[in-house]
Amino acid sequence: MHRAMTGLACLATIFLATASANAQSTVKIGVIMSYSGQFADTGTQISNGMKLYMKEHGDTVAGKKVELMPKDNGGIAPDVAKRLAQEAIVRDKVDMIVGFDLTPNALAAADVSAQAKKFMVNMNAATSIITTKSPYMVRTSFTVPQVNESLGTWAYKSGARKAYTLVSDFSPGHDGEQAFQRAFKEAGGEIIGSARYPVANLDFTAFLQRAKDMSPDVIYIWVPGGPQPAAIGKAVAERGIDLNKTKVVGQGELTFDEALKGMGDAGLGFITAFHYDHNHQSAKNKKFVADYNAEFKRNPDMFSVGGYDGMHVIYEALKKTKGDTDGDALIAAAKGMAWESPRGPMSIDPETRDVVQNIYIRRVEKVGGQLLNVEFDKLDNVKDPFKARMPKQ
Amino acid sequence: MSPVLETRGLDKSFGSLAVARNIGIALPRGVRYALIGPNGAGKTTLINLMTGMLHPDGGQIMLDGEDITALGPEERVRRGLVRTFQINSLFPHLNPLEAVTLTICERERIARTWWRPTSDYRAAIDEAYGILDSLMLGPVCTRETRELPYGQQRLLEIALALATRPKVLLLDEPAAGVPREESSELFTAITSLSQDITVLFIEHDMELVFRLASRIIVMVGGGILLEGTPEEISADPRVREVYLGGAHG
Amino acid sequence: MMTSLLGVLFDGFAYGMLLFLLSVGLSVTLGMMNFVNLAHCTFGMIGGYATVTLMNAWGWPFLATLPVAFIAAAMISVVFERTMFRRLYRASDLDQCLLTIGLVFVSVATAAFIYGTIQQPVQLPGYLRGSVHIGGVTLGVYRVFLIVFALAVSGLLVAALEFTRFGAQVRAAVDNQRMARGLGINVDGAFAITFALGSGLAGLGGALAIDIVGLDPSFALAYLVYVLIVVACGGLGSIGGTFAAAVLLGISDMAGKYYFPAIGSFMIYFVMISLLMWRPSGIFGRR
Amino acid sequence: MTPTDPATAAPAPTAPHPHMAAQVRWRTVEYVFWLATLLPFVVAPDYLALASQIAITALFALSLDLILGYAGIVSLGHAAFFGFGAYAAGLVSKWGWGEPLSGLLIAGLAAGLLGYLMSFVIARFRHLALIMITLGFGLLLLEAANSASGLTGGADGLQGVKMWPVLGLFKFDLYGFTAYWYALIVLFVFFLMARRLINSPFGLSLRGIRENPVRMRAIGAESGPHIRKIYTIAAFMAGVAGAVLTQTTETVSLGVLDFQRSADILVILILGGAGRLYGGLIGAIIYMIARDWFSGVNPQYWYFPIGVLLIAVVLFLPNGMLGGIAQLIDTVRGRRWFGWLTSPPPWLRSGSKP
Repeated sequence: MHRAMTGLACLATIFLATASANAQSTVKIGVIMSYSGQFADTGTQISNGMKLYMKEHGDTVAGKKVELMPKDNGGIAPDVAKRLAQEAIVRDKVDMIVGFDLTPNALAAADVSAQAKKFMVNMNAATSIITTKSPYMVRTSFTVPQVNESLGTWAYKSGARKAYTLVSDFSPGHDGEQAFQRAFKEAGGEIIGSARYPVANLDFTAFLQRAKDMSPDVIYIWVPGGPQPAAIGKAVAERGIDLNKTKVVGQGELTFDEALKGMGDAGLGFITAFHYDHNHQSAKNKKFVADYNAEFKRNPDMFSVGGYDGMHVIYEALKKTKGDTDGDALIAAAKGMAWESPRGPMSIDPETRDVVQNIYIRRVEKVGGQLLNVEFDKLDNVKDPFKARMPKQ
Repeated sequence: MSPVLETRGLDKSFGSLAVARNIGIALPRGVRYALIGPNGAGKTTLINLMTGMLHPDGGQIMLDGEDITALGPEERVRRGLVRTFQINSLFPHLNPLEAVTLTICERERIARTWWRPTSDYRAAIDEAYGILDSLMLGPVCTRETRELPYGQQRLLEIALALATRPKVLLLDEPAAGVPREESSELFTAITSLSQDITVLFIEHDMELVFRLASRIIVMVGGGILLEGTPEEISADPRVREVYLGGAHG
Repeated sequence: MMTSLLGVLFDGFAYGMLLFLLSVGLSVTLGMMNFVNLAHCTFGMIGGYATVTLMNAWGWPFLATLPVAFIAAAMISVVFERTMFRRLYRASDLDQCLLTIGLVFVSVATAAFIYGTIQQPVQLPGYLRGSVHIGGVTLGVYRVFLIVFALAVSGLLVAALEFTRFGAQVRAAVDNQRMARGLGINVDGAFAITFALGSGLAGLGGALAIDIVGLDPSFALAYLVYVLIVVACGGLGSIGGTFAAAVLLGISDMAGKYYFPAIGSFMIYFVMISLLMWRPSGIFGRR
Repeated sequence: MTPTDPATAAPAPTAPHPHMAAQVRWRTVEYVFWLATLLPFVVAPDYLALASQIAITALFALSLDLILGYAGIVSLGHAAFFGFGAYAAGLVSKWGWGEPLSGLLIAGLAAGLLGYLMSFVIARFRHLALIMITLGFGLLLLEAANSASGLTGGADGLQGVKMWPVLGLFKFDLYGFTAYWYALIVLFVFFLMARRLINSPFGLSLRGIRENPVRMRAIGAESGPHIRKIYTIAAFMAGVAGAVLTQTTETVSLGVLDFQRSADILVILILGGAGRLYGGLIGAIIYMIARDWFSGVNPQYWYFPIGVLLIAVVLFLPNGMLGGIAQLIDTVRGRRWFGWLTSPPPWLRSGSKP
């Protein structure tokens, strides 16, 4: 994998030198996300997803060779993201910018996309407003309200009346908290308490003890991934929270694979809402998971599928435009595009250019000795509810 | 004539160890005093107390009749009570000219200026060079301090002190570590200082002490044993006893 | 109210123990040789990866991996010490910072290359999971284990320093290096051993930390700040001080999160700043 | 700062005035350096965005050099002022005043004020306590900015920063043309100021504090006011650097206050050589270009070569790039022509050892 990256990068450099000669026959894609630092694994998985798609579908589309130019954003750094986007367009003459693991970075690059009229694919960053910042942007991941409002609605429907929320103290966490609380209250539930934990927090015992002391029907937890979900799972077990009486629910990151491995049986019964899991039952996904494992020796996750579907949008749009990389042409081609993804049916909302997809409700169960997220309910074709509420321009 | 520097009943102890006991001395203007005593007698501690580097547990320090006990070291220096260090305490990467100019700028309170280059202050540089030249440091004044031979560094210690325009100069073993033939030169420089300056120096070489000091203070075990002219001191049996029976020869 | 207080104290204490194991080596080596080793947490990371590798690749039981985590970290640290660090004992501390931060960068990249950027899972044996209830207080079994283990290790450490000849040499070297050299103590040798010991303890801390805080290549950088905070608050070269500071910071961090969740993240910095303003050389610092 | 060879200087009657004046004089190397900063416009017009961020980093490093290299105050929280300036500039623009130059001034003043307040604490501490207190304040400010998401936008970053054209004429363009010359001019202006400052009596006193704070007291100098003053000035400069970043990228996020940024700038300064005025500039150029290059070649593992670079510099070029290279040149030529570059080698043994 490493060698492939290096090789790719070297190739990229060589191509750069001969760029003018080949300009007509290649589509250059600037991939901007964190390959190093705290969020390195996000970048790795997105990039794996993209590479798998290219392996399956060839690196040529509409008669043009597709060439990725990866650029390391190194964490939360919109200034760097903006510079990388500028450089990609000005120096490397890329035809589109894609990737974007983090909201601030995506927002900063969106300015460049709008200014330079370049097609942009947001493959991960999930804050709702991002797609409004550039008319040339589509998103292939999900939005925080899309998942969490679905979860809030579902939680009330399943019988919970009193909820406690615990979220990471930064904007995506606040957004998740707001979305869940809004939907839960609109349905008729009551929020009996809430707390925000520090972003770098790694020991959750104190917070969960506090939540337990208030005896809610449901504890909503928002974590951004990393080592925190496992820590939460362990703390829930340690505090002796009875999952039959108190549901522990959250966005999909709470029960990621690594998290489940780390928390072990403590995670049994956690309920999460999400748009993708490698355990999603469909032929398309089975093949995707198998290929992914063959290629990268691990399971795909939501980052991978964001990258995979992102490449799909790029390939299909290029096919429609017959290789024309003009921003206006590409975005027109992408609007309204619908297809069968490993995550299930999905489409690009022609109005908002945002993702429309099913949101699955899953419970952690033991299947064949392995902890898996098992889907047991779903909400079909969910649009980003935040944008639905926004006044039409 | 009233003393320029006077201490009254200075006490200081670290835990149960009394390092200064009821010290009362009075130095008249222009006199060259030697402070002697065996190792551990509290000589350096006394200098630290007088210059404010240590706070006394009790007693008073008067400079020109004013009580300076509560003042910090910087303020005492500004009022003319200045010391040098037994172990060189210089500015290794400044050259002597810069170091002395720095001292003069601080004294003249122009060290706050950050818009004019130092080279504009010709008077300060001239004065600095004058002081260095008087201590035979003129030819080396643009070499970094750390590159100077040890003897010249000792002289620079004194040059820095002089640049503050002291009334009282407390020299803590100014010739420590300097070969004997050079230390004589060094002390000649000290004795030829302006007669307005009162000098108190710590020194172990008794020959130098008796040759150069006009009065001598003997300290033992944190207290003053006696004070007098060289003749009185050399005649006193207690001093002989301290030095013959003590650690130091 | 009382039980929640007890629970918070207990959890904070356990967290403090973790901080103590990670930090104590740095405190002693910094106090002894004035060597600013920002790569200290790298050794914690090495210990962590040693445990993960043994458990996941070779199926070793968790407890059996702990000595290996200690030894792996200690041995690698000796290699670093002999080949690089010792050249810089007399260099400025800025150069020491630069060298060791360079090492951190290299180690982060190496870990990412070998193990990937993924969060390393570790599955504890059953007897260390779950919780026990004592007088209405819920105590995590792993935390009880952590506390007992760390207390035993610190007991051993203190005993070794107080009652052995080697310990006396180390104490002398921390107190006054020049004097110790004058007395014919092989300060460099004593330092090398202390350094290995301290790094080994960090390795142990890293291995024990996986279950509570996880392990990925950014560990070497992420925990640096906390370790520095503990070392500064404890006072250089003071084992007792490091212990006290680790416990104080662990408990205040936990209590802050429980009682004032809104300002929970400020707590640890706030405590550190107030403590250092009150005692700039740390709780038991001498200088 | 000895421009003349001592061997040749000694026999001639030493002239104190020319010696002092020579320190202020511009050297050929300096003219060359500043002319070279114009090269990107001609040679690498595609790299202007990177060049502008290098200039900003250089200004930030220069501000740290004033307190670390000249006054001996080691700070692990210098990003606090950079970030404060960055947010101040962003907020001024967001609230409807997008004029860059006045925005720069406002941001600088805001950061300077914060620096002035903090300097009262800073001046009382040294060594490890000082380092950790600066680090603590930096992280507190980061947490505060995160909590005050109503004001700062939290982790999403501040939205709605729109700059007007510089002097009403030059828009910040996609190519980074305006951004680079704007950042370069700001850097140059503050460099001139810093250069002036270190050659003044005040600069001399700062070096005295760095070399020997105990002796400063014994010559009747109070270090406190000096430290407060330089800390305020450095905070002002760091704030301006942050503001330039905000203005040229029209974004601000919590990253500007990160511990990582404080640590990076320290690494950059040491890499270039602290206490040398050009150290921070050279460090910024080398580090940023190396980083851009390494991460371009391999976005995942570029930490490795960067780490190797740092280790190599310490082992083979002690005193940073500038110091090490100057020493090498001198060794090769057997003369000390570049003595003025090397002048403060490892002073920290006696100075700010924790």
